[in-house]
Amino acid sequence: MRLTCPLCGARDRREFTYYGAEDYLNRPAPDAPPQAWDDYLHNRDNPAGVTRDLWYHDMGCSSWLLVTRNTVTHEILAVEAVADRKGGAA
Amino acid sequence: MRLAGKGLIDRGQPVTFTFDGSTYQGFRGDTLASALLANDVRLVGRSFKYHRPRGILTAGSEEPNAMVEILEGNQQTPNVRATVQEVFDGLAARSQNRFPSLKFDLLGINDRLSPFLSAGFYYKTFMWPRPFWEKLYEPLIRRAAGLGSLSRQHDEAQYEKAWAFCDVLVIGSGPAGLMAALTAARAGADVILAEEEARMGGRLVSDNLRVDGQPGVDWVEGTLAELRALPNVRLMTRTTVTGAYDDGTFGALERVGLHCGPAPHLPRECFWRIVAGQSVLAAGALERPLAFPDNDRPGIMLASAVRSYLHRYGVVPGHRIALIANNDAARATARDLMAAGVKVAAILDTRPDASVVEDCPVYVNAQITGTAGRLGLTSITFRHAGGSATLEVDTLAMSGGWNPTLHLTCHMNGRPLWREDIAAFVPAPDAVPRLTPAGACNGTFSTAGAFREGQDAARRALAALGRSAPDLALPQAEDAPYALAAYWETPGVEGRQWLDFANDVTTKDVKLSAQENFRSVEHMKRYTTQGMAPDQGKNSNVGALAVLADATGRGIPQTGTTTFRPPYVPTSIAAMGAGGRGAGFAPQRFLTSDQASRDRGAPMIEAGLWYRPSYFPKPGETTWLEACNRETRMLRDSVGVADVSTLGKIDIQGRDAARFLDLVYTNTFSTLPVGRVRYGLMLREDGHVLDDGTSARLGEHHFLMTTTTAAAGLVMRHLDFVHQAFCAGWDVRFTSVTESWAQFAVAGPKARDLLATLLGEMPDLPFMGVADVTLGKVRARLFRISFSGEHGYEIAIPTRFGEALFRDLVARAEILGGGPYGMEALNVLRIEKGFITHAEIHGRTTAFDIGMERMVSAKKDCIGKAAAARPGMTGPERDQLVGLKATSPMGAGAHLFTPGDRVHRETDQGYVTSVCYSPTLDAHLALAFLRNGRARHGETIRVVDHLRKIDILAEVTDPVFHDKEGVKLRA
Amino acid sequence: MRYSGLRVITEGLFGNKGWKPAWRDPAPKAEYDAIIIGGGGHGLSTAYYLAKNHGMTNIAVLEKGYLGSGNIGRNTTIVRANYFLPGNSEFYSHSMKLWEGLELDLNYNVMHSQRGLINLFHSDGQRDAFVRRGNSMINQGDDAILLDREGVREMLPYLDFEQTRFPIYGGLYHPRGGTARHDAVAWGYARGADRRGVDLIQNCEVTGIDIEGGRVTGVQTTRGAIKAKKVGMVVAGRSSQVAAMAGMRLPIESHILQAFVTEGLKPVIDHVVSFGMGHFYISQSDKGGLVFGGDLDFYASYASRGNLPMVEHVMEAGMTLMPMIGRAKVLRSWGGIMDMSPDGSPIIDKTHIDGLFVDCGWNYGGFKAVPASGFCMAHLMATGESHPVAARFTLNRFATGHILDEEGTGSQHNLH
Amino acid sequence: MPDLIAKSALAGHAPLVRAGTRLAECAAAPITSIAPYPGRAAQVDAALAPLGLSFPAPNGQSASGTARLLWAGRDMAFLIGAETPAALADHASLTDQTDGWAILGLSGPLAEAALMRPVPLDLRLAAFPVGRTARAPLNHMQAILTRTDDQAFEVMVFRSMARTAWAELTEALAVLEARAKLS
Repeated sequence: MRLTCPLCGARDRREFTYYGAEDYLNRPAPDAPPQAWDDYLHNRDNPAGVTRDLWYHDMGCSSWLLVTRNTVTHEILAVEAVADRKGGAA
Repeated sequence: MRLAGKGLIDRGQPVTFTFDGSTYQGFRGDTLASALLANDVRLVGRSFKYHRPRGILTAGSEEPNAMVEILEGNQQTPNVRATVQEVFDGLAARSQNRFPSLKFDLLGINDRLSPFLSAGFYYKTFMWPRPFWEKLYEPLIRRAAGLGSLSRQHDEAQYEKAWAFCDVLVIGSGPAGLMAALTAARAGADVILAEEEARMGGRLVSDNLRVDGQPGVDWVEGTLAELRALPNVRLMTRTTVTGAYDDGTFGALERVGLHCGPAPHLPRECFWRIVAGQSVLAAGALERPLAFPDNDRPGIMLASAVRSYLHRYGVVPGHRIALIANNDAARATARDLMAAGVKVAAILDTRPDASVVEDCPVYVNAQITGTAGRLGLTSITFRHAGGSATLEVDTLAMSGGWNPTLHLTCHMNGRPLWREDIAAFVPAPDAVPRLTPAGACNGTFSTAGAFREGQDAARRALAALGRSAPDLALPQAEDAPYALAAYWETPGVEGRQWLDFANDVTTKDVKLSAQENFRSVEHMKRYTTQGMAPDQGKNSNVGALAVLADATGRGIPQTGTTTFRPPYVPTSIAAMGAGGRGAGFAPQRFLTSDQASRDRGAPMIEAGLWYRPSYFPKPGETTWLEACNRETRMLRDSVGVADVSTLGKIDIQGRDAARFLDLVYTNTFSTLPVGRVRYGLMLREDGHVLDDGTSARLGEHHFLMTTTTAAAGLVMRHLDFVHQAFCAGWDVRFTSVTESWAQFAVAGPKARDLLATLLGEMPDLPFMGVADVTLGKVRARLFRISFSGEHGYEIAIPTRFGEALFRDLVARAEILGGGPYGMEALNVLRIEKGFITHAEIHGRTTAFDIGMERMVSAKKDCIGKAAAARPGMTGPERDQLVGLKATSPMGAGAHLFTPGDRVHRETDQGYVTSVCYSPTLDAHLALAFLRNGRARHGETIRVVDHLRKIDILAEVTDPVFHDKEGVKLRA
Repeated sequence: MRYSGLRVITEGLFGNKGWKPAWRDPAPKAEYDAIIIGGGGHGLSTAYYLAKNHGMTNIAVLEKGYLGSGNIGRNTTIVRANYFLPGNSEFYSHSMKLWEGLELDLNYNVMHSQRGLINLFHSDGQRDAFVRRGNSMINQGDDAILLDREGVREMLPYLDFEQTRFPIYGGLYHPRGGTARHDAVAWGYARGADRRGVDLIQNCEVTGIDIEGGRVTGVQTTRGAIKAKKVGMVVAGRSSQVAAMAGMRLPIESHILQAFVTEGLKPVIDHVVSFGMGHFYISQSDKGGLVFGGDLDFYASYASRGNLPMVEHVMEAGMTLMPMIGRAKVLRSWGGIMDMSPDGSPIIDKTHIDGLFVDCGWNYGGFKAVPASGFCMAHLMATGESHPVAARFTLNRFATGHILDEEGTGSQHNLH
Repeated sequence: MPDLIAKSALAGHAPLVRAGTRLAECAAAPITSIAPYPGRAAQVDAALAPLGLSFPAPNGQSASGTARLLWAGRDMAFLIGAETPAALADHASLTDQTDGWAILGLSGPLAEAALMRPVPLDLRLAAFPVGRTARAPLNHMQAILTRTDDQAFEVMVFRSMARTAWAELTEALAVLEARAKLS
């Protein structure tokens, strides 16, 4: 599998560390109800198909990446840097 | 038998080799199989289950029978295909899976017992009495099974792995592959042409084919000459593409040094990772055997293999040969043999309407009903349109048609499609993205068709790459239609008809599996083991499927097919694991003090990837404990020096740096004054402790964070995530400076004296203070922090001066009665002081467990705060950090019980994490997690370590044993 | 028909013509007392124990492919009871006891081989963690022995004790650990369930779960609607999709675990060996193939196939630990789809829908759990109460923080 | 006050030559990491202008005289061979990395092939031309690779792992030399 890092270019999967689903980006407010934190930390759509998940280019530029890809075919549909993502960070 | 003047071997280079102790001669270019056949050796192995005599079936890597063991000692290599292994001077090959000899194998008895050893018999017996399985049945089965043997010695040979990138990867160098490569190469694309065999050309060099009116071999040589001259082409022979992986990545195995004897640094094999923009699969096709009674005798071979041996090696495998086939194409075998002057006894054609016009007898509607010859074929018996007959032959060439070599197209879950006209599976379109099959592997069997498809595939690849294809005329070659009538087994006869030669699976086994309702093709495969042998069903899958389809009354497409998985050919662990041997498995990280520690005889132990000194032995000390006790006392009494450079160091700068630390630490850093250091606790978002360490404020907007050695990388990744995901717009940047600074702990009552002599002027540094200092012209940093509980410092210096400073510090310490100390003493010192490490922060620990819940600031949010508030994360039912004190040793990993309770999981009260003998307190100490432990200080607890046979009582205490008030620390 | 050595001989004498189908191929009925979705190891054992322990025989197992087509058919066949956290400890201990009587119980030789399992450790810290584990095992009533370096050398002389990157300090030896023939376990339970009247329905994919007023009423399938008041979802590898049919979102992420088998070799590895530093484990099958594996591929996937980085990592680990296997040739690699839970421990629980039960989250430890998982799931489905040895495998433990995290890696699904 | 002697990461490793390709440790030069704060690109470039440098694009570098500014990852570049302009401090975090890295030079006809053993990058000249730089693994180590000439590369690895990097490149060269003798 190869991911195209927006900074480094196309790289082998071994350069990246996977974290998990995009859910981890949507951190609830500190006082959000327990259900929100349970969903944030644990519960997942886990689709057989297109998903968005988080990868870290730790053997490269240290970017966290938001990857859109298909879990059945392994096709990579899009890669963007988490820090530069649409909607932006806090 | 070798024919004069035939073949592509180098007759100028004779080669001497042995098989089962007998010496033979071959020529450079021979495979072991061709050389053995040239020497009239037919019996080469025994089958897996019934130990039946077996010969050479094929001329390629799909060989199921002719597997031998070569070389000796730590070079011993089992299961080598005689059809792939090239001969070289001194090659010693042995047959395997036989005892005492190949000709007389005691386990040949299994063949007689075969009625009782049918498919799946072992699931139905050997159940009683229960202990007999491990003691009797299983050892017997294990000894009988298996093929070759590993030497049990370390494989010390050289292997390598490498990367290659190209625009177009062409897999296979027959007519389709060569045409594809030539087309792509002329268009200027970077081309890799990978060929499994030592010689390029595929069937063009194995058959008597003509291209543009010339011998096929000549066209191959001409094309290769052009390709070799092009700078954008890389020709890789002896290279099997083993797997198709995502995004144009392929695995490939190159047999680098296997065709010659071992040489220094010469790899046996290289495992390639090839990344291709586009690829063309031109892997050809594999001829199918036919099933008929006793179709597995030495001397019964694939028709195409007979032609390969004839044309490539100038070898004919026998003196009187017959051919059985269900197609026209195989007849070339008989014609080529006759042209070479070899006697062809007959052609048996299974088709009723086949032509009878040949220069030898032809029998149509022929079906073989039996064969004879214990160790090699002597005759065949068959029925045909006009009756039945027996023929004395020593060789039978057979052809059941061809299966496209589509394996790679299944590696990404592609499901092949059945084509009734050729009675074979072909690749599904686009089964592997950006890969185009061409030629025989695509079900197109004529040479002209292969040229055409090869060129088309290259054009398709070039178009996808945005390149225009060259105008290249197709060579002229035979374009005969592939006339075949499916034929799978001889109907209505007794006797066993082999499908899977390597695993001894017969048509009866397949029918039995259907009878027992193992009707799914996967059930049949698993129940009979058909297709699970070293050839992975390359020779038998389609035949078995046809028999199963027949037995279940379904068609072949409805019956389905099993999945081909990588690797295409069995691939050595050593090749794919090249570089992993010994220290190569992971990088080694060395401290600047490494040599200085070794000079003092310190044993170096692994700490993650680092090597750290365990202790520094003195003359007269015989155990590590003596040294450790001395070093501990030394530090408590005078001064010790330790290299602590392995701790992670992260430089954090920016106007939002303090704010950022407040987010990642449970406690507050924005209030920390410049020039001061604070202990910080970091949680994972799930509320458990991630790491701890100190952070120093070097300036208003400048911090230096310290992590544990174990979590340095983890913390950096965590900080990067928190920053990029939640606050990318903040003015904060962090950079690892772990490697930039060597850092040494100097601790003990005389630490200040030592540093005063070093620095000249000792800065007035409060406990948890930091200051810049200079050593001559070298800038350094001095921290007043302590992991030992003593008055202590850590001094950091640019790494290039690390070794010099360490040696200097140690020399100064020794003048003061101190010296260096290692990991063992460091561990004792921190346990005495109740400091935790990753023995305690093991990933299941909460701030509450270690008594630090008050360090989770109520005034601010931090990572992990919300999850740490879950009900299960705090409370008296949790195990809490305590100290244990005893008069005899305790073991880390021991469990705790209330005295009087029975020892059982249900009464378990906790466990010990760290232990030491404390020379300071002359007691055995431990840190432990105890159920509701903070409320139990002063209690007596039972410490049970079954494994180390320790069962003692200990006193539960506060985890800080030494200088609880911190008087020494602050002195 | 009963299997025995005598039967094998008599059938052999008469051309093996008398062997009966191992199970029937019934058409689905309109209604059952209970339906189990998933004809893998866990689903089949659930059906078996529902019939055997609870007398529920009017039940069906619905399998979208062929019986045993999930992870029971593609794993490294290891059976062990070496967990240390309460919750896991008693469950796997129970499973081990069931394994030890399985052949006679099922009248099917699943080739359960208690050849012993050795977990190697490579530092003092790892030793201490394994001692804690070993003591837990013994406290639970199972077996564990601490081996020092020489003890390991005696049992596994072929390891590299000199040059390997992470020296071998010793090992935790679990004598009752071992292997079993994976397909046979599926077939044995299938045959056992069928003999007790359970309908095993293959090629029957569940496409919907019918729920009325908070109660389950049946399922929709590719072979029609089937009614049932009790439905168990036992579909590791597809848990999220099936649960989604009931409107549930599970704490599961699906990951690939690759495994490898070599060509047949004469006996050379007599135990199950696991390499603590390299995430590598190996045993040798009765047929002679070395069966081994390592870590997950680490990214969510349903592709049933892996990628090269993990292949190479596993091979490199093998080469540093036991370089004698260098010349063994890998015959086949495959990938199974693992239900990864956030703490690495499974779920056997009721759901918020009456009559709907879930058995999932086996991570990559599902094979050895097959007997106890079915046993406890059957108990739950039959009685409505959790079996005591599976009482901590609840769905809500993540929300409450009662985590069963043996690895200590936290709420990151792929790290367990 | 001690007179501390500096020691390079690969002190004691003499340059070696295999089949015409040379591996050697490069002389150390000051290295400063520059990590601009968000939105400060213009100010950073202005501060770099006196050196004749500008902040490099990913995988690139900016060079002037003996000074180089090498892209080194997300929001970071390494200034090599020059003092850091004081004006940068307001706009970027600056850390001294001089001691953190070992620099190996690999030059000669086998250089590219040797690197394409441990490095999973397309290093063909067309894909990785002279002046190109990349953060990429060297087997299991983080590294920064720069092509300095058609047949020459500079390889930076963390100082503590320099000996491992040396050993792996040495082995790659030895294997290539043995292969060259084969045919």
